[in-house]
Amino acid sequence: MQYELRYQVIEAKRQSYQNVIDRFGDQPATRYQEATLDVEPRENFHYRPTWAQDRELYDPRYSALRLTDPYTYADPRGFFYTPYVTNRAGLHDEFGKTLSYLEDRELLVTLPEAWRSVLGSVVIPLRHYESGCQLVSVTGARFAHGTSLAQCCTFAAFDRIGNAQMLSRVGIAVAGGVGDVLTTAKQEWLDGAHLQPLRRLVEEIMVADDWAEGLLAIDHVDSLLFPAMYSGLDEKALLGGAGAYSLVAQYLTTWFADQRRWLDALVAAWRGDPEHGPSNTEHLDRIAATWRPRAEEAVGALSAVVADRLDGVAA
Amino acid sequence: MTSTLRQVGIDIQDAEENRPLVDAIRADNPELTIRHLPGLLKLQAAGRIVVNRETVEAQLGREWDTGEFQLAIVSYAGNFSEWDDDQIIVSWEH
Amino acid sequence: MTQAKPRAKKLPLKERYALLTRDLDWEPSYVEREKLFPYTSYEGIKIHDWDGWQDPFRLTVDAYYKYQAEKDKRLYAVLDGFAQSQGHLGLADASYLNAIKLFIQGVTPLEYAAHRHFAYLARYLEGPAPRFAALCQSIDELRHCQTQIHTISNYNKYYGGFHSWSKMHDRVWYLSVPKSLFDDAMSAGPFEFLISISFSFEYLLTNLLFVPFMSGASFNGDMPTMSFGFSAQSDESRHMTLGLEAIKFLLEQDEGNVPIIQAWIDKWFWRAYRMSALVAAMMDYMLPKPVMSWKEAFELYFEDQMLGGLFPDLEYYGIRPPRHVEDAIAEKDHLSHQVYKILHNFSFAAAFTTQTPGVEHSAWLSEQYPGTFDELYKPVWDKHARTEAAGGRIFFQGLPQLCQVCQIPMVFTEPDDPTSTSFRTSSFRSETFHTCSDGCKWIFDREPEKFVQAWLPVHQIYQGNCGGPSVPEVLDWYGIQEGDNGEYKGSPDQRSWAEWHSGAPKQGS
Amino acid sequence: MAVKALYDYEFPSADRAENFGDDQLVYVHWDGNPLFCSAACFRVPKAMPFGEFVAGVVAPWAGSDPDFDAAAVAGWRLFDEPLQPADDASLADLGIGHKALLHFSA
Repeated sequence: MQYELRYQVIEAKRQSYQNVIDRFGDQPATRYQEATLDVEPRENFHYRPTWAQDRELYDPRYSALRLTDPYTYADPRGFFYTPYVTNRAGLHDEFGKTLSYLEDRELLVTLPEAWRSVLGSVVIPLRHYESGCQLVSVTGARFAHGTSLAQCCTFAAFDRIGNAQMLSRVGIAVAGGVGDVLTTAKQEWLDGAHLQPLRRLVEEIMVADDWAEGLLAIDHVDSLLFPAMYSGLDEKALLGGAGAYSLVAQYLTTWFADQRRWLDALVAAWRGDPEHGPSNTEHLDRIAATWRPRAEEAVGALSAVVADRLDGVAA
Repeated sequence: MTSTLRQVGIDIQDAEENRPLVDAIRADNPELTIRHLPGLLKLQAAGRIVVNRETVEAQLGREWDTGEFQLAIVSYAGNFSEWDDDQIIVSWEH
Repeated sequence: MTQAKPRAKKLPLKERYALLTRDLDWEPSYVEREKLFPYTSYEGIKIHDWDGWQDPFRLTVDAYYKYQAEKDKRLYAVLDGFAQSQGHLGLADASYLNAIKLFIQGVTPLEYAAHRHFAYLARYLEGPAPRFAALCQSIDELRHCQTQIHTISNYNKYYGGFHSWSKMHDRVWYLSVPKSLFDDAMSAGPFEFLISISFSFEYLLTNLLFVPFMSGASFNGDMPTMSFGFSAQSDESRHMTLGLEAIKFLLEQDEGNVPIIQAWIDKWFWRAYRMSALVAAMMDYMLPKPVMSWKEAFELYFEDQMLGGLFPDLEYYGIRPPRHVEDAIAEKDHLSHQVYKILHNFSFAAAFTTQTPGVEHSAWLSEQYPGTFDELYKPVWDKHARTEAAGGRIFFQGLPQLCQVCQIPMVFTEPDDPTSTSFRTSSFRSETFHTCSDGCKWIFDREPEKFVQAWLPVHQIYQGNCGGPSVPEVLDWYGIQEGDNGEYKGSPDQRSWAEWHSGAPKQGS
Repeated sequence: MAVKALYDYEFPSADRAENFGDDQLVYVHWDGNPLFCSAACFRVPKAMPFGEFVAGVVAPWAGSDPDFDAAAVAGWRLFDEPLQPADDASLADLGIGHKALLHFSA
């Protein structure tokens, strides 16, 4: 039987698209590879952009950070569209269930006063920060050179609006189903002294000319902000009667761990590039020197407020 | 030509799971014409087509979110003049 | 699905949506607004209130993920099942795949271009609501590009012509038609891009281009293409809505926008219509089992729905139907025949094959085009058939003259005389530029500084930029492999198909 | 009207005459023959005599129509103007410049 079945299977003439075969030989390719490699146009652009002088429609010169071959970089998560939305559908579904649970039992409405205050004036306003991060990431979705990089930026941009919506939904839940907390949180974002270093910083990053510099500047903020505001408050929340906050904050922590995976790999690829590695390293160091102190200042201002409000609440 | 006479249309993928939806649209839009193309049902009516959540739920026998309409629709002609929790309306506006 | 237990307080969809999207925005005070949004003034469009933008779909991120994951689950189940059951053997005929070759070479890269440039809108439009709509479209377009790659991946394993679609889009002559259209749109400012792609392409023409084509896929046994097509179209409904909302919003914002928008509609209708000529050829000549003629699709999807439905609606804003639309209507009896003639003349230099329509196919074309086919086009096909019966095959032994704007070989005839080729010329900086029609000439004369840059494949070959002076060198540079090109009859695809369907005994042999 | 751009939007033509050196592009259209989808485009020396152009460039192309008869070629036009070419006159002498369009019938 088996022999006959094999006989009827038609032999493939090639296992994958030619560009994939050229790279890896004629063997079965992954869907990630076929969906990613060499998809971005490379040459023979017809007209010059009216909005950028001395640039082509796709051009490595939109950033100082370069890869000799952008397809030596691969998203370690293997995300193309389908696994990305499938993964995030799961994350947001879980978040939605958690939030419903907390809402049904009014566990966010009844948070201790100090925690309500932390959420209203520090955490919920970060939805605007996320929204700013979305603008920064989506710049990479347009201007990154190579599909392997650009699609990571696209997913990150969509993630940030997702984060902003998660925070907004927490804000609505804290207010018992209405928008009041979001209104006051926005006022804090605009006027609260503790949030101004962060807002100034994100506004300045939003106008960065180099998409990769913007992305990395945001990452300097993220890598301080996420530990400080989400995972870092976990123990205090659990001990301080704010388990509900811990339950929702875990989704942002999960997201941030995921974000690290592709971004750390990309930074490593930039540093290790055979041709551009040394110049990339120089730029990366300059970016860190420029933005890291600003990030520390901005996140420090928030941490100080959190510590102040929660002082004495948790052990 | 007056706005109420111009045809609007909704194209829906011809699949088993979309039948209750099509039945609901037919029930709420008596003037509806349906044309079969391979893989596709072309719904047309003069002026407007309305999709009511309650009618769809009655046909489906389960709760139905108007957002789920996006899983069925292939295309349309007209304007989504309403899309809320209870109703979707396709019409021309002027 | 809605909550089983209604809550005491639940924000209405509209309000909740506003809080979750446009309320995220804030007025910057540490940087200048012009620095944050540097591209929204140079086109002359005036926006007084970005909050005037309406969001009909009100799709939040969690709902987006949920629905899209569900759609893709269904789609990839079809793809996997089709591959496992060797479903390609159930196609109407292997020649059908020529349409799909043209699709992956010509259309899939456009999905990708749209993906990248909607990201530009998602960054640079000033209103948070249109930015979010553009972001959704950007990621949707990535989906379309990738689902097409995956759908067609299975065919690529068994048939020629699919293998180098990305490189070909950058290089091959007929693919400069779609590529130059998107390059034109992307190199314009954000508002022109919005009108060109979201309105003129997505709203005006996408139905005409895709819906009959997907029905054709269904009719010819190509379930995967039908599935990705219809699945993508469900996203397209959102994109059409973006296009329609964009145009209404821009028209409502300022009287001064109306003439600018009108000129863009005039330009982009013609530009997109010209590109759609490739689809016309596909529908009438490349489907072994045709489902609907170009003419019928044009009447149903364009004349009835757009000219009859949409444009009376836009008249309210002072918008009239696109300039040169009468020429498009006059061409509906000719377009597919003329364009397929190009493909048939030049398939020796293409990554697909062509064939002269057979008796049954000709009869169908006569029926669909009673006024024109027998008189004007059938005699030429008969001449090809006679040559082929004698063992020959007529190709065009040279390179064609191309239109400077649409880049299609200059095949089109005068709107009032289908026996006379339409030649238009313009002079700019003492150089002559040729266009195929009043529509393309009007577009050239409006922006000559742009169109003189066109990377015209024929001229590039003659400048020595395409691998070498001889046909084999150019084909090699294109990435065309032995047997991808030329005549279908006797091609590797046709021979494999015949062998696979020869009914050789399988058991006990 | 000019292209609207954020800077002075001026680029050289991709196919300007200087890119072709002593050669130029010439288009040839066989009037009333629907077998060929369009006019053909050739790169030829400006100094090429017209007779050589017809015999060595146009005829091999037109010959892919089995009914082509080189002796029957007539009715030359340069754009819309009638042209009476002498076989030994060069393309340049005849005023056939870069990207000129020639018609003939046969």
